[in-house]
Amino acid sequence: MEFLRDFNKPHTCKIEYIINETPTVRTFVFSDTIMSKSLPGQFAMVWIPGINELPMSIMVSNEKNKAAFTVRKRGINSTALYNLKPGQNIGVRGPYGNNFNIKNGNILLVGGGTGLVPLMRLLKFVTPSNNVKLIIGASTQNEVFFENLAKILLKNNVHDIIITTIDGSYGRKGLVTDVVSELLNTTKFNGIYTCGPELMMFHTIKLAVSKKVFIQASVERIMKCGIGICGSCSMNENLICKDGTVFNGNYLLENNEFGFSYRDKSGSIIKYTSKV
Amino acid sequence: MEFLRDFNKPHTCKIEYIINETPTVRTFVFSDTIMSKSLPGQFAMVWIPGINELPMSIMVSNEKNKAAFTVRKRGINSTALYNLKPGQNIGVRGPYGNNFNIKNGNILLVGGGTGLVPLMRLLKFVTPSNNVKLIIGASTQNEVFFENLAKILLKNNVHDIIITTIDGSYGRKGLVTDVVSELLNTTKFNGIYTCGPELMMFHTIKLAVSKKVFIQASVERIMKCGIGICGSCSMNENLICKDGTVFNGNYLLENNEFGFSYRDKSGSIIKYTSKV
Amino acid sequence: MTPNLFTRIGPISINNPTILASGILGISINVFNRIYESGAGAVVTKSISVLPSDGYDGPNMFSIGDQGWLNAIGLSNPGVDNFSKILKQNKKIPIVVSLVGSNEHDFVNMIQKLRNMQILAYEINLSCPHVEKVGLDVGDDPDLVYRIIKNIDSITEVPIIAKVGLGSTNYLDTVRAACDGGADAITAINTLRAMSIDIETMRPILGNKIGGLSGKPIKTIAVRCVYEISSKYDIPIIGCGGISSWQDAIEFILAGASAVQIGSIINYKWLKIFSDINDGIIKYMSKKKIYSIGEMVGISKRF
Amino acid sequence: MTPNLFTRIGPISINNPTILASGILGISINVFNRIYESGAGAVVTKSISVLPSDGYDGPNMFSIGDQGWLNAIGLSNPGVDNFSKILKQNKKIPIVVSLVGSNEHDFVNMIQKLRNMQILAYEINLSCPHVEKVGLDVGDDPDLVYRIIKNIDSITEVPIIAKVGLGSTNYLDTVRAACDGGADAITAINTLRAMSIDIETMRPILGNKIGGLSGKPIKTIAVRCVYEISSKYDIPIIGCGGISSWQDAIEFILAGASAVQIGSIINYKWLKIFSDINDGIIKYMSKKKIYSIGEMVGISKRF
Ligand SMILES: Cc1cc2nc3c(=O)[nH]c(=O)nc-3n(C[C@H](O)[C@H](O)[C@H](O)COP(=O)(O)OP(=O)(O)OC[C@H]3O[C@@H](n4cnc5c(N)ncnc54)[C@H](O)[C@@H]3O)c2cc1C
Ligand SMILES: Cc1cc2nc3c(=O)[nH]c(=O)nc-3n(C[C@H](O)[C@H](O)[C@H](O)COP(=O)(O)OP(=O)(O)OC[C@H]3O[C@@H](n4cnc5c(N)ncnc54)[C@H](O)[C@@H]3O)c2cc1C
Ligand SMILES: Cc1cc2nc3c(=O)[nH]c(=O)nc-3n(C[C@H](O)[C@H](O)[C@H](O)COP(=O)(O)O)c2cc1C
Ligand SMILES: Cc1cc2nc3c(=O)[nH]c(=O)nc-3n(C[C@H](O)[C@H](O)[C@H](O)COP(=O)(O)O)c2cc1C
Ligand code: FES
Ligand code: FES
Repeated sequence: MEFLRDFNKPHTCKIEYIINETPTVRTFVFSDTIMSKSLPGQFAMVWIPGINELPMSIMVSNEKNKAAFTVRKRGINSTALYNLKPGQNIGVRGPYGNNFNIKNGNILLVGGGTGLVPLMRLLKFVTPSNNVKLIIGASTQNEVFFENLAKILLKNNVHDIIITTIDGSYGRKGLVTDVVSELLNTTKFNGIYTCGPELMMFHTIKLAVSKKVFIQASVERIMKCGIGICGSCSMNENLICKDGTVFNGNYLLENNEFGFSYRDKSGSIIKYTSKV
Repeated sequence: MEFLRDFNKPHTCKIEYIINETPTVRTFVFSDTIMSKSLPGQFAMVWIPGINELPMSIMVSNEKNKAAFTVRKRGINSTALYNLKPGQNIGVRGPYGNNFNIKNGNILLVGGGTGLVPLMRLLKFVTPSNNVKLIIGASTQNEVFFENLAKILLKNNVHDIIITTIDGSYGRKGLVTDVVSELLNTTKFNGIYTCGPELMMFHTIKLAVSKKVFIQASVERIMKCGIGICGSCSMNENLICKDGTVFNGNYLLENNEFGFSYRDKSGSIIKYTSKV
Repeated sequence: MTPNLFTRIGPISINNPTILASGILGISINVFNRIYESGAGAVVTKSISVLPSDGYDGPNMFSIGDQGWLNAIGLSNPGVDNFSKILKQNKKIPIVVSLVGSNEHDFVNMIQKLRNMQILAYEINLSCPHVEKVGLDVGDDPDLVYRIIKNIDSITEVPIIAKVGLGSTNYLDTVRAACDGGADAITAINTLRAMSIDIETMRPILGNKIGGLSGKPIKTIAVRCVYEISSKYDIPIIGCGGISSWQDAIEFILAGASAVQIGSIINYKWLKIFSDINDGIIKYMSKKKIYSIGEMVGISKRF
Repeated sequence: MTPNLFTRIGPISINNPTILASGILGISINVFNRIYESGAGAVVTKSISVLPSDGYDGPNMFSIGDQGWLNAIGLSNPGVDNFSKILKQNKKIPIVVSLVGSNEHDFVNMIQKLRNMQILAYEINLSCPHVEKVGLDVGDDPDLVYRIIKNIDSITEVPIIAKVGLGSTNYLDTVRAACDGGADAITAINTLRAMSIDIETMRPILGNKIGGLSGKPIKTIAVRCVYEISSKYDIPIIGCGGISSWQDAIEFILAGASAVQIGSIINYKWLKIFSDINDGIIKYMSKKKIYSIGEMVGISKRF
């Protein structure tokens, strides 16, 4: 009777097994037909019983009817999730949000950190005729993950996986945007898809839009309800959970909050401090 | 969107026209696809705005998608309904209850007063192969109604309509049960259907059961909810609104309330005073 | 060990935790018997008053959709004298007699007339939300509640259940007054005051205009009340309000209820609901390796 | 003559009777603008407090089915200082600012900071059912309500709306205290205290365990409150609670509301709900030959 389930109520699932991706990132696999069918860019609200509920992009699993979450430990909530053991319960509701619109031909994926999660699901949806370039950005070698998974998911595609690390310990030294900039000069892309730190996305979008290349980004904001009610995810006139999370790059560039400020849990506007 | 209607909430309908059946009985016709399709024996809860709600057998209309109620004025509630004018509103919910099981072959219908209403609907469901005898009982000539309607409804059937009046002013003088008793000696019936005053039904059933003839009666009790919740319609272990209103005669004879007592609006048991 | 549905509500023991709620089908001894045979652990009668009452004009009950109902029956009942005749016939059914009245004398009067009958418990209706001077009008006055329960307690050995609802005072004060007066258990909750207007005729639909909301819509409110009462007081609770499945029954038990009452859902699921709920509870207990209802009561408060 | 949606709520005039309820999407001026352009007659902000608040841990909101919702956001808001910066940008939107606090000083303090801004009215939240010392904890104390409204009234010309809900005293006393203090209108009702327990983990689901029930399940209770208030007091009312269609909006107006607030249904019907309701009301008015909202207000009380 899974089809009768209320998408908006936490549905309890057992964690079946856990993959250690890096010293701070783990993937938690569970069985759930509905989540397993979610589209790239969609997210779930994940209840960590006794702790909190967090929005999480829905990660692919290579097993049928299974899905996963890939979590970096940051604050107490994500750390509590990170520390769960196989057999423990989480609650999931969703999937929520819209999804990437995958173009034919040459596509470029630009991901940083757990922003790679929706891109891995996107790889599940590419067709053999897609020529795929994927840039994985990380701070240092042992924070790089999903490289092997991406190879497997792309085994039927002409593809290129480029790693960048800020300290140069693995792949190219530098930022993903350096690579984006170069590739835009050499390749004509039919679509670019990015998810990761907002300033990384902001910069990537500016590069793509200046070349008039179609680009979409999946945006993160604090999400308390995930269903277009509480307003915590507002960015100008948009509710990220309902209008997004995926937006076209040129739309985002017209927005005077994207890349400049976000709202904290109280809804107060906080300016990004780093320079773009 | 009529099919999405909540059967259990009063649905407002306008009275379209009114037929005067006798000086104390009127038929109120209204448009309602759902009610027009109800089965013989089924009833509706009829809201008379500002007054009360009463159970009423659903009367046939000769127009498509229409139904009717035939009301005798008795207490203030039925009198308020009786006094409604065309264009005024009533609320209807239902149809409720089970229905008569119409046998093939020779059938006999025995009705008294507004108890004829479900029998008129039954006539709409007889097949041309049914040979139908209908006994209409009334106290006096100008309380006889539905005779012409019955003729029209039975135009494709071999049939016989017998009227009895207690004062002999029209048809045969006497009680319907006198006729039933005679007919049972001369005709082999495949089914007998009765609705009317309880003691009339009780007597008719006893006659039929003694001859081992299949007989069904539609039973009336005070009904406050019509949906098997309030208990006001209980008769021994049965809830008339939910288990009935139609019961087999031999089942009713085993019941030590049917024919002997009923419950008033407070639920107190009242014995029938007339002799059976 | 196999799971067992037996449950104890203070001094009251029943074979399974599903109880027919008051006012539902509850005046005929033969109907009670049928419900008992369908699997109910016990049945509660319609609330009985000193004198017979015809109740309100209709509409008395209708659906508001989504398995929610409004009713204003108006506590129609045959009165204690007529009802005692009905009750005398009881041999074997665990019947809880619901009583409604305006003051201690009404209740004492009725209980004296019900002496020596086969009665599992009295349920004192402090919570009908739409009849004046009884029900919630009493429940909203904790001093009166205390006096009523105390007086009843002094004249009968039969266990006393106080049925509370949400009125115009803090219902937790009513619970305390009932506990202090000597109540053995609490039933929570009754229907909630509500109304519907027909936009075609522009009139309130219920004959009494205002009535009580029951069924699914009130479930989360009822669970909250059971949880609050069981968090605050040490008295057994019977959960009631919008229970429509075994999952709902478990939710009430985890919130702190030792048994549950089943009302409006009977319209949809008819009498099979009792065995359906009991079967579901047994399967859940097996899966969770829980062997008695008692073990489950109030577990959610641990978290 | 053609029907007109304009409505007057005491001193407050709006172009149509559909208002965004407090706490729904309500912190961004651009979102307010979008909702206004979608057809809302006015918008109410999230309840603002003296200091910023992060609110409760999640789960903060989820569905209980049948278009019912539980939420315990915990009144997260950026605080009056941050909010006044947001509000300063308002040029044209009819914004009602919802305020929440524990005593008269909190409210006076906030209102002083909001001087000279484009504000249609203040809505004083006396009814959030799950945060301590504010909301219902205030609403349940009619004397405090009187003092708060009186103090606000003495320092501002902006109309005051008191938002009431069902707590642990008689909410009609809270309404009276608000009227006596000088409130210009009443919003009724807020969410109702409720909870859900997950039977798999045996835990309450909301981070705060107890939260507020909103959406369809509370509609008949809210209609009842509007009807009761308008039967008892001569003060304009804004109806709120479970409105999901134009039929529902009409039902509230017939019960006595001069306008309605729209909350949880936005999840299902998104921002189109405002124009849907307005279109439906116009058609209904044409059919019934009613030309102004005012004519319809409270008609059901005639019967
Ligand atoms: C649509 C959506 C999808 C998401 N998908 C994932 C996912 O797949 N995997 C995942 O691990 N997280 C994901 N997140 C982020 C996640 O929801 C939490 O915000 C994050 O796990 C931190 O939560 P916390 O409560 O533990 O940290 P907090 O207590 O909120 O913060 C702790 C520290 O972490 C920093 N921090 C918080 N969030 C972020 C962030 N998004 N990026 C960088 N620093 C941050 C804070 O600034 C703070 O310094 C997603 C968020 C959204 C809105
Ligand atoms: C399933 C069902 C179907 C019904 N169908 C019809 C119908 O099609 N047409 C119709 O007119 N009525 C029908 N009735 C009866 C109807 O519901 C009312 O009971 C009746 O109209 C009297 O209502 P009242 O409130 O006006 O009278 P009350 O105030 O209840 O009684 C006034 C007087 O009428 C007498 N009386 C009440 N009910 C009956 C009765 N059923 N038979 C004889 N005397 C009675 C009372 O004893 C009293 O003397 C039906 C009842 C049921 C249960
Ligand atoms: C038609 C009807 C009649 C009721 N009569 C009574 C009553 O007489 N006494 C009482 O204590 N509760 C009465 N109730 C309340 C129920 O016992 C129960 O508390 C309420 O309906 C909530 O349960 P539910 O949601 O399962 O129906 C009545 C409820 C309904 C629907
Ligand atoms: C997520 C959420 C947050 C809310 N926050 C507030 C609030 O801050 N202040 C307030 O007065 N009411 C708040 N409410 C109550 C709503 O304004 C409204 O009174 C209630 O939800 C009933 O309306 P509805 O059934 O249409 O949702 C909130 C409701 C929800 C669902
Ligand atoms: S997270 Fe609540 S509106 Fe988007
Ligand atoms: S009329 Fe209510 S149970 Fe039959």
